[in-house]
Amino acid sequence: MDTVLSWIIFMPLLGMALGGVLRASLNLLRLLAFGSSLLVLALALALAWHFDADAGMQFVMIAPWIKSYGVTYYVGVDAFSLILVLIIALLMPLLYLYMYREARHGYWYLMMALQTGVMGAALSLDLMLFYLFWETMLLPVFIMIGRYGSNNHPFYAMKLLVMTVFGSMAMLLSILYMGYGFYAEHGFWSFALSDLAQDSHGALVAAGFLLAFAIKIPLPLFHTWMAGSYGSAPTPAVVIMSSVMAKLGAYGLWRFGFSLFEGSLHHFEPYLIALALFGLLFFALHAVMERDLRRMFAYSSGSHLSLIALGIMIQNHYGLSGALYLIATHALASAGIFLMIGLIFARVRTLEIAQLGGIAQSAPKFAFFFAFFALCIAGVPGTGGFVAELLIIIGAFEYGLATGVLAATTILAAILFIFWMLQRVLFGPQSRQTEGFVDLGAREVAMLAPLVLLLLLSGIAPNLFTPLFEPSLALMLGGRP
Amino acid sequence: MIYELFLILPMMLIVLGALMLMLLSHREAPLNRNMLSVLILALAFGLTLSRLGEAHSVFVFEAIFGRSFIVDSFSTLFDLMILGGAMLTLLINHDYFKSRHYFDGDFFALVLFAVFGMMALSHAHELISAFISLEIASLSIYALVGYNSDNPKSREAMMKYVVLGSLAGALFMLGLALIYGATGSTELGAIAAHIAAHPQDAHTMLIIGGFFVMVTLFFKIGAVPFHAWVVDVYHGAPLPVTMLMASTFKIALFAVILRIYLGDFAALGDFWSLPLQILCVLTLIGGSFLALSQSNIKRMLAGSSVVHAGYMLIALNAITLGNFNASESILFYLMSYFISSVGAFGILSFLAAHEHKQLTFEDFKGFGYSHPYLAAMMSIFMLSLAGFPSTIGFLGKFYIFTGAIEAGQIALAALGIFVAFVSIFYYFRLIATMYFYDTPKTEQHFGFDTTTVLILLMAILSIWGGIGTALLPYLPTPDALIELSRHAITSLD
Amino acid sequence: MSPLHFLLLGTLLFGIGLVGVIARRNLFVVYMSIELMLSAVNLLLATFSRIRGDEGGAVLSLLLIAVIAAEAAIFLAMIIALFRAKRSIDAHDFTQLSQEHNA
Amino acid sequence: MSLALLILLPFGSSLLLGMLYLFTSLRSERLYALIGVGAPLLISLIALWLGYGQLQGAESLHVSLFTWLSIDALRIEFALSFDHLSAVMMAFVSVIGTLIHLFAVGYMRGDAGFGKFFAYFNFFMGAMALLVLADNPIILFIGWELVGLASYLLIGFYHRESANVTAANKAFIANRVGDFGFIMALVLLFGAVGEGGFSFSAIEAQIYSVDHALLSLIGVLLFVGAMGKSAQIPLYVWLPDAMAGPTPVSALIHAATMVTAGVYMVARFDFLYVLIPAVGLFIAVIGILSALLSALIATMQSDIKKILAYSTMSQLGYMFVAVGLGAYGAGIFHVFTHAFFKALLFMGVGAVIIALHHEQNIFKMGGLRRFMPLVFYPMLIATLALSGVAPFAGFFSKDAILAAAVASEYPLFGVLGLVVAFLTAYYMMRLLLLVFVAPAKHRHTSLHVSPYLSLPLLPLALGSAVAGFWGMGGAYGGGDALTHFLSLSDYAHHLTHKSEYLLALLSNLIAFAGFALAYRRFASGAREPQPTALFERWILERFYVDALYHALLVVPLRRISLWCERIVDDRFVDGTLGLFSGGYRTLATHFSTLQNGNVRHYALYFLSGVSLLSLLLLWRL
Repeated sequence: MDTVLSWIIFMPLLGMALGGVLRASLNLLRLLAFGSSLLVLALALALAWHFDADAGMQFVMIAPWIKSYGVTYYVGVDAFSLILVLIIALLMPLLYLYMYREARHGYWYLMMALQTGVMGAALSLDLMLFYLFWETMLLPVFIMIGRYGSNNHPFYAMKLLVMTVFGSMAMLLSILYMGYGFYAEHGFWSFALSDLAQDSHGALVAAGFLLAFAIKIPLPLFHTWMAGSYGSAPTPAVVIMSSVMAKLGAYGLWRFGFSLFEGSLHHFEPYLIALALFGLLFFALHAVMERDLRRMFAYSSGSHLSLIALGIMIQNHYGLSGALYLIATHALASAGIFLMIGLIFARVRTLEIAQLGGIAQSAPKFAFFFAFFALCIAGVPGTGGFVAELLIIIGAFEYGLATGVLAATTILAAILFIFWMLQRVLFGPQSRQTEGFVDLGAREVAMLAPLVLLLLLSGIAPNLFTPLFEPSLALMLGGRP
Repeated sequence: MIYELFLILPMMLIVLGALMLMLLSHREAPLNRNMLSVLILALAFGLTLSRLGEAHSVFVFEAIFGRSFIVDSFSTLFDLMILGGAMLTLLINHDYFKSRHYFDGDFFALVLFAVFGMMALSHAHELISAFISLEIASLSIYALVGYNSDNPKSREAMMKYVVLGSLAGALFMLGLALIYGATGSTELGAIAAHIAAHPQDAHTMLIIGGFFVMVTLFFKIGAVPFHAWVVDVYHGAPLPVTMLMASTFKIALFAVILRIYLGDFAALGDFWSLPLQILCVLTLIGGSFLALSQSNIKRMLAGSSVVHAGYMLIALNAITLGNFNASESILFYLMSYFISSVGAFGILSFLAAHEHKQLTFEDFKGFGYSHPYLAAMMSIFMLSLAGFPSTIGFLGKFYIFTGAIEAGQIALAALGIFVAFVSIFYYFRLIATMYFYDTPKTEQHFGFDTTTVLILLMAILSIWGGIGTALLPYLPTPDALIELSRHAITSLD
Repeated sequence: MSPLHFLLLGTLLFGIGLVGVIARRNLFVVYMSIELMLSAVNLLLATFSRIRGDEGGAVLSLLLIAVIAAEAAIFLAMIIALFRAKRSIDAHDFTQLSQEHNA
Repeated sequence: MSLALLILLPFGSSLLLGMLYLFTSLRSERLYALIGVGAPLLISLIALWLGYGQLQGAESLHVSLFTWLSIDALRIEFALSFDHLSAVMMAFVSVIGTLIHLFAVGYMRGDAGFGKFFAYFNFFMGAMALLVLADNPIILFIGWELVGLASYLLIGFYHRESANVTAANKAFIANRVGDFGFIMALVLLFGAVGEGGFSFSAIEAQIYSVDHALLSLIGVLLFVGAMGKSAQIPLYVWLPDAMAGPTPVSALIHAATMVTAGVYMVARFDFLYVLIPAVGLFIAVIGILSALLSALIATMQSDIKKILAYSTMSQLGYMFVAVGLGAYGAGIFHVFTHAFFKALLFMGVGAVIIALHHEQNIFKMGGLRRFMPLVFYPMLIATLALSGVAPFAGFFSKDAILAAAVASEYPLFGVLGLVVAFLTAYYMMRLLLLVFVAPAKHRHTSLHVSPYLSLPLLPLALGSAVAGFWGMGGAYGGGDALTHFLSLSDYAHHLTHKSEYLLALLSNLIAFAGFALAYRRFASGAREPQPTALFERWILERFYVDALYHALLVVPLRRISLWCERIVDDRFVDGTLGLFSGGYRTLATHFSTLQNGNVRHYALYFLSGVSLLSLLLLWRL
């Protein structure tokens, strides 16, 4: 049982290696990809089933890796990482469904590698191991953008790489410094989170981590890689970036911010909250006049991620649970919307909003799903997005009146652009490009339906999901003054 | 007597082999001289390997040579690295040798002489013998650099190397003279004893002399501002020679640098650290400047080798500040750099052998599609050189930076990390070039031959060294390498 | 003539050699300057040997002369090779490997 | 369980219809109509049955379906309650809803989106039921937003026309702006009293512990939500545009039910507003201003539906005057009566529009009385009711409001209310005359009105005529039955019977004055008004409010958006980054030019390095 996490992490890599060794044909490769991702999904569901919400870290596995520096292979799952694991495990088969007809082998290999990377980052509890996954998950995305992207993609691939690596290099320095600090204090090396959390670390060390996460999330002013890379990346990469990798940034803020920097985080708290509040509106405003659909939703993601960051940084029960809930629901909703944007691109070969329009006329199913995801992002009640936003707003008001009022603008943020976008994409007269727009096929419906169902369920009966993390939140917050 | 003879047998084998190759050089014998030299190296390697792990420290033929040559576990490890490096260099260039007409017997004899010089360098326990070994290695390499005398670039590279090398050699001799003047001996142990005996002295002459000696060695490893030759010479030299210089020769140089620093000048660490820090900063930044602005892969790798020298200088600096653990990190770094750079150069040589390309970034457009396997391996080497996690290069940097932080050199570690960040630009530029552009060429068949198998081996080693964990029993982990290094270092005390 | 004078002379010679390496374009002169530096060092060694009353230094200088000879051989061979190819041994004529020609 | 059915039935049928429409090729209008009308019919039966129970004095019903959310102190039950207030609302919403559904069967006949329409329509019914039945403010808010969503979908139903979608967007955005206030109010309220439970009864029990200033803030913010939903100044601009939707939509959502949700919500929070009469006054001011403004605009409009839209807004203003002054019963009474005649008017207008092939300009109509008497007479009744002519339904409810206004400390409300009554009578009669009485502009040969379109008018006409008797005040022999039934925390003053008679007389006179003026000007037809006076032009251009909003909000928003991209991103962030990376590269290039290939230069670098470093060493010694 204690190896289950390792299976979850490395199953896709195994599939990838198998494919490489066998020089797999496209069909076999597809089989391997689906097989590995479905196995991971099954394992993840089993994990959730056996998960004990009242306990902390579970399914822990520790193995030595670099003994001389106390670096270990150390994985474990708690409520927060479980949510990410479930998201990743759920999204991957859907993404494979999306790229079912993809004939380029490299694509499949990269996706499998990517799954291992993000899964590892979500589960590792040793800082060096985390850093390893954190960096390696970037590579497949880098190559996917550069290779399979569009719109000046080599440039944006490089920009993404350079900016995010800059952040993670800062984090590396912090990790090394903490590791040495631990060694100096205790006389032996360790990079395990639980060990390092015993010591208190200074603000500068925290800054390294925060920089990495701020870039990955991204918070405003650290965001300029985002729109370009989203705009030029192929759809599965965009989905992973917005639904998983950006969330991993928020996850990092939580996982490391609260355990390692409990003492020094308050130095940054007002700035981070201000930045998040600024980002909330800034990104939404940004999206208003965006001409490219994918870039528009990149900014929309940015706005929501700022909200997530806000929920985390206000550090109260509502904020944190709202952030967690938003992580899950926004991951699903943005996955849905980006998949559908991918479908648009596949059909009409353009994402210029001005060239779209009238899709609803010939493709009602498409219009329904698209509008559903858009409304979910806008936080309409009945979808999970509303629950999350409500919780974060409550948390923000508990934190302070001004913060609350600004956080509540999230109600307004999305409507600034979403409805105008819907009008220009789905409604109105058909353009030359969208004439005879083909409606969703069965495979595409099968790919989107699980997302819709989950989002609806999470909006109608959120109490089905919250008990998963609620106890550990209470535990965590109960432990602090 | 016999035991001592046995100890120096590998070196003797190499010399004898070199002589034999020289004698055979003008025969029109249907002889694979490359394989012959590899065989000789392998023999020596095997002999040396048998001693690995046993702790020993013997001055060979003390009666004749004095204390000028030592055989200890430190030198054994370095011998192994040098021999292995040379062997791999020769093997991996198998195709290249076949594709060029000018590689005759003399070439391999010179290689063996160079190897002999390097081995002697790692055994040198005395500045004169170190100098002579250095010159043996250097002179052979001078000749090797200009070996293709029909190529104007090759000639020019040789000219630059010879002129600057001799200048550096003159400085070494000056330093040696000053040290002799100050202490009356050039034997490392005696110098150390002298320092220990006169703790109150300023040791001005000794320090200046030592500084000159070090300058020469830093010149050879290409530290800024003594780096100017590196890019040109690496570019002009035939590929196998570039590989030899970039990897094996550097290993030998660090052998003697470490021996001098750890044994001899340890007591004077205070004086070393400031100039060393300046060198470090200059080398890291200057190297990254050089590497950034190149459009030829060979020159880019040359520029980046300057940066890698800079990383090792960080560790060296940590040593002068008393963190002797950092020496292991230099050893590990040398191995990691060796593995990845030999792999990268190997791919270049493979291409040069088969396609006669210029080897600029332009030439690599679409390489990922014409040569998917080679491109994947090239990416691994680039990642490793850039210090991306999950490769051996990352662990190398990890040790270096941790060592620096341990020695209180956080600023240097930060600079190192920053330069590693800058290196993303030029290493990933190659990856991007390989994968982001289309090529009209169809996919080339990937066949297993000496060269490709070795490149593959290097690639696997890069990955294994980065992530090999104790999870896979029976396989040594990167820890094993570090243990080995630690063991070797202990023999210096 | 105290040993100190010899030390001064040696240093001076070394300095002249250094300047020669930088200032002269003719590779042959450069070579001679380097030889001058090496000889200066030998002089220094011999002097130090004398000062310390220890023959070791003199022996060292002998050893070094052998090294210098080997270096001379390769240097001269190189100059000949260069001259053969280009009919010139001016250092400025050999700048093909440079940033400008970087390709 | 029957309460749950009230919600589940319409949502379920909406889901079913939607699935059928999206995923099958089934396009039988009969099937869609059966399901689509069946669900509201069933819920109106249930609602009437339950409401009858309430009338008979049954305990109010509470049912908690499941725990919606439970985080820390936030425990939200998905709970429904059926008390007197929701009984009244639910009864007329479901009954009128059913009639309009029936009407829509005729109206939407032959439309390709027939199934979709009923899916949306049923969805709206479910959302409205949720709003009305919600037992706590959060669930109420969910219903509140979902009716907005339904409204958005239905306004933009003919989405081929971009203008319709723009109208839909406008509606949703204006509503969302209101909701911004609403949700802040809820969150503040939760912060104040949430620890002890968040159902309406729990809030009511704790409301006295809340600080007065905070309570006022909450009250204002809640009303901001109502402004959006019920189209009051300044968030009213969406309502006239919302007429872009199919006419049944305008009848159901934008006249009878959804727009009155704001009034309902204020009445629901009566226990809160009772404590803050100052905020009530603010509400009343907004209400009367909205009423006046929209009545003025309505007098100059030529689009038949827009006239009704402004009229709706005007009547909503009345209702807010009532609830603002503490006459909650009167407010809900007017909601109740207004639903009948306004729904009727819209449906009549819908029949006219269908008959005239989607002609909406009243100046191009005329003489329709002969062709469609079944439409004209019900509409006449509704007009009389709306104008407050005794003894039609509107008279009693409007009179109750006016009485409360006159009796209040600010009788000016009463005066302005009478002015609005005059304008109402004027523009309604103007509409009726121009459409039905004035000479026809074209020769109509056959104008067929489907029974689906005309028959539902009749019960509504009956309602418009008699619904007022339920709430008839004491002066007329009634017993304020409705107000007593609702038993809200009214605090409005009452007039003496004598003054009430006087007021009734006055208001009837004023209404007839309005009729007379309209008759003089329009009975024999008129051309479309060409505004001459400045004030007239202002009215015709709706006081330029839309243009103002565009210039003050939309344009700067787009500017800022572009500014974010060009200045913040490109210049500031990327510019700074570019400065560093570009600087590094420039340095690198300069450094590399040192690499000029000349060996003597190389030697120079070498030796200068050596000498500088040795000088450093010497200096350190």
